[in-house]
Amino acid sequence: MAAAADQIKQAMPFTTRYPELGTGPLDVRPLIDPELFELERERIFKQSWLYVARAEELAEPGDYKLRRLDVANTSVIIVRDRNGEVHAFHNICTHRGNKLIPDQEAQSLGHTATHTLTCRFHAWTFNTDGALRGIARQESFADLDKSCLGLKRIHCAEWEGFIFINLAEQPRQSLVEYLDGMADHFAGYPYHEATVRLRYSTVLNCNWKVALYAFSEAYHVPTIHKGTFPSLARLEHTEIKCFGPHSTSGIYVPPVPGLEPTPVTANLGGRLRTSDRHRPHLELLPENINPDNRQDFQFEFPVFFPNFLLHLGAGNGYPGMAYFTHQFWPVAVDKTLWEGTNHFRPPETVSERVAIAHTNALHRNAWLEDTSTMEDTYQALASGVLEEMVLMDEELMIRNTHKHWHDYMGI
Amino acid sequence: MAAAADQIKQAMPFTTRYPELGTGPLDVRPLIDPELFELERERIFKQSWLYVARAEELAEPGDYKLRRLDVANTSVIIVRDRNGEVHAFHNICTHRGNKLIPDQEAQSLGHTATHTLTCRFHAWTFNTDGALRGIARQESFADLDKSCLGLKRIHCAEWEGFIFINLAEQPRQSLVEYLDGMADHFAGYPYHEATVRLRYSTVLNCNWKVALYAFSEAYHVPTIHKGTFPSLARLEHTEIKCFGPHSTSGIYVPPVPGLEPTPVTANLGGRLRTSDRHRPHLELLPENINPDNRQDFQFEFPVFFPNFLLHLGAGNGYPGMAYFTHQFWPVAVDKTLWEGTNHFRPPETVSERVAIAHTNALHRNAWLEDTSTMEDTYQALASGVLEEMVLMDEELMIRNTHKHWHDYMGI
Amino acid sequence: MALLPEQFSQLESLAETWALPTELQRSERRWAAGPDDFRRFYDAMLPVLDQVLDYLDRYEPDNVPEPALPLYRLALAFAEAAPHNELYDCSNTVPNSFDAHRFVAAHGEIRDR
Amino acid sequence: MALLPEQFSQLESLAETWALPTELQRSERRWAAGPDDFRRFYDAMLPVLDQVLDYLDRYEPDNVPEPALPLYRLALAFAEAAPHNELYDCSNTVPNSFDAHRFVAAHGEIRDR
Repeated sequence: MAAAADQIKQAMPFTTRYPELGTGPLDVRPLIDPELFELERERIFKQSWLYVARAEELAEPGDYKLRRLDVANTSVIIVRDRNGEVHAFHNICTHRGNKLIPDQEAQSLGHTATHTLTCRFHAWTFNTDGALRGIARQESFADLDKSCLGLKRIHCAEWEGFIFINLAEQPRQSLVEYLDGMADHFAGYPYHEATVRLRYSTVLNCNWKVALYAFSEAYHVPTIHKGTFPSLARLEHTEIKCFGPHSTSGIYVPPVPGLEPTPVTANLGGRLRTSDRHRPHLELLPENINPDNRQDFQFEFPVFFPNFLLHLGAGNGYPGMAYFTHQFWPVAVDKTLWEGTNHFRPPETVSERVAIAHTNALHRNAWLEDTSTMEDTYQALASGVLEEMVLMDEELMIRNTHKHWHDYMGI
Repeated sequence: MAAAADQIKQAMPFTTRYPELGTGPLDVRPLIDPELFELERERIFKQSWLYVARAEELAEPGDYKLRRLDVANTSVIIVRDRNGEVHAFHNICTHRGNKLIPDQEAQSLGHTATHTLTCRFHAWTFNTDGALRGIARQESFADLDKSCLGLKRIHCAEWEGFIFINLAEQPRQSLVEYLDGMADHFAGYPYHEATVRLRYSTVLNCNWKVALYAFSEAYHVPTIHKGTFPSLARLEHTEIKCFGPHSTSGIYVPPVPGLEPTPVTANLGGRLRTSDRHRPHLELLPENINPDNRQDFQFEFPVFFPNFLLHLGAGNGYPGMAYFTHQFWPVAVDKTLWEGTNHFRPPETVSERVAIAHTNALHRNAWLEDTSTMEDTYQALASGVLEEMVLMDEELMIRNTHKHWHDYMGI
Repeated sequence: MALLPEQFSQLESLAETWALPTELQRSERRWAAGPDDFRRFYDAMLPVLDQVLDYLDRYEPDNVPEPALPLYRLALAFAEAAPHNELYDCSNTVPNSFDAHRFVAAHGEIRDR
Repeated sequence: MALLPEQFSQLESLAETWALPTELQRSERRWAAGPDDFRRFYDAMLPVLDQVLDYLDRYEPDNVPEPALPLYRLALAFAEAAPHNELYDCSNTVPNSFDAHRFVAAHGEIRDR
């Protein structure tokens, strides 16, 4: 027995550090069961803190963001009021329930110069702090307590410029409590300087956790990305840590002797690597990220439960890229809106702009490689043939998410 | 307390006239609950009188109309037999249950010169009075009592040329009893002369009551219709009365000084307003409609429970239009077939025909404005965020429908 | 060959694209129109609208003869297009409206003749 | 009339088909390209890439003047096209990948100027 335990410890050094997560296979049912999907709406997405906006997207008073949340059958307005405070409200007029702002796009930005939001149906008007301001023909309503008819507020909090909401009546934890050790681990990087956001999205015909799990390990990288990033044939996925339902890790890529960058990437990537603004800024990384200050650091690679990934490279991984994010928004048991965003500091020259387009295109292409497996995986799992899936040591973040998924679900 | 009551009375003169309807907010659940939707099939749509055809659509013996009724999982044949009597039958062959007539369209007209209807499956033939007339290879059936195998009859009655059906085994009331005060209120107008029907329909992704309620008040008009009818910025919605589950009201539009009709509308609308056939015929209105004979009368604006609106303008509202109707046919809790029809007297000249096309187009465009909120409203309500909705005085017809909906549902 | 009677020859190029036989086809033309299309149509038709209708009024509405059909259809198209000039700022949609393509006209594919 | 500054006249025919104003349009051009398209583009651009970028660097990225826009857009198109030469064997798709048409770029229809 002791010998077997030793063998597991040797094979799974990260996994054995978290004995509560076990070493066995994971059950597949949570990825395919429609009834569990209905429960997830209530028990996960209406209970967790969800990232919905960057503070710079709402830079000025009157700026707002509309975020559709199909998983909660609602859409949310995140708005900066005239005093600079950020609020979140259900996008629903308290008169007869029309959407205050039409939300054809999954997310969109807007601005109200008057600091009011007016319903298209009967012209009820609300202040950006949610108060009901004006009712057309108010005299024809009886007994109307305007103070009870403000927009329906949603809990909202900001951490490092990342704005999160929580749909619970009363969240069990504050945002910082919820973020656990992640709050410190990722704190202090100047995220707000990376204001150029290049976002791609698609609706994947798969469960949201199939997509999340595919983006939660680097085991696939040498196989899947040999087209776009042949340099990643050997990488190191290490420093894996769990903080409650969240987890994080580091990706390093030791240089491959003799493998030179291709000419255009050498030229354009080189321009970013030598610009003071876009060059690697390892010195800006929070202290527990790349703790040994390795030059071959690629990016920090976390999972924020339930559906947010924040990859921090500080310009050292993909040329010029400060960080990139993923989100996985459930639409149905077999439908997921994926959104991937590359965040750059703004270019100061045209050539930097062109170089950013190049890094962005390479990374977008890598995402086309990542997403190529997900619908296949889902279809195969949905067959029910496989009841369990086995994980290797570096797939630990999946193990952690899966465990806490069960805790949230109470099953 | 007395002061509060006085205040409500002043704010809500119509609402306080019907104290049994209350003045409080309405519960939202009936508009979004799938289980209640299943009950509605039985308790509302299989118990109420439903408008299905105009008598002129079945002008001649042998004329029939097919009306799909998804809410009752059936379709109905309304047919005029060789003696001129109108019958309604389930569109189902009594042999093996095939649809007697295919019903791809939600409604369609047909004619049988032989006064028989023959099933496409095995050629069983029925008379237009429902009797089973002929069975192919009858000798191969044993023990067949043809008199028991007539078409399955549905109760059917006519009022002012409007043909209604009732799916109940035994309707609780005759059609005229059911129509209550509406039967008199709308009686006597020559509806049968308006034989040009221009009908639009669409399937709205919303509950049928969301659509019905949006068309049951004029509070939205200044906001929603400012594009197509800027003249409606100020209108009077008055004379609101309830007759059992039904209700009615009048719409008046005092002229706005200085606001002239646009050139083409002045030209084409003017042609209808000065033609003897199409001009305003206020003198033809039933006596309790536009009782003060006001020249700024627009149209009478009723709700016939559960799903029929009959707007009577007599050529005085929209140029040349005798009346227009709406129906809201439930398909699923979140799907509704809406049908809007403009009814004109036939043009005698080409220019009248062109002018009718113009009035019709403007009104169709206004419907595009009306329907723009409904899917948004449904999505927002379906979130469950809003449990109640508040109503102003002139939204009283919604209040009345909602109250009687509860009575029919027994909840 | 000219589509329209000689006295309306200035409308000939409009008739080529707008004088369509069904409401659905005319609507599709309208949904595809740009601001200049609407302006050109309106500016050409409005001054002669009375003459066009007077000309057509020599026929019964259910019995317009073949040679007069393009003019008749042009007038019907104009009856629907004019609100885009007079109310919608020459946009091809009604502002803040439902998707017009989703409205089905029961009579939409019946030929006007 | 020439699209590009005179010293880049050898790129003129490339500019005619690649110098498109939005990422989406440039992507559609890329998805429609054949191996020879990629080769011709790459072989012509690579030797002058530094000159092109030096030329463009006299302007601010948000303020490239009208006459320099085709060259700017050509450079942006090249930034996205080059990986097809350097990594994908001049195929117009990424090997073993998801359908690129299904990825929606939030900025895809914004004009680069």
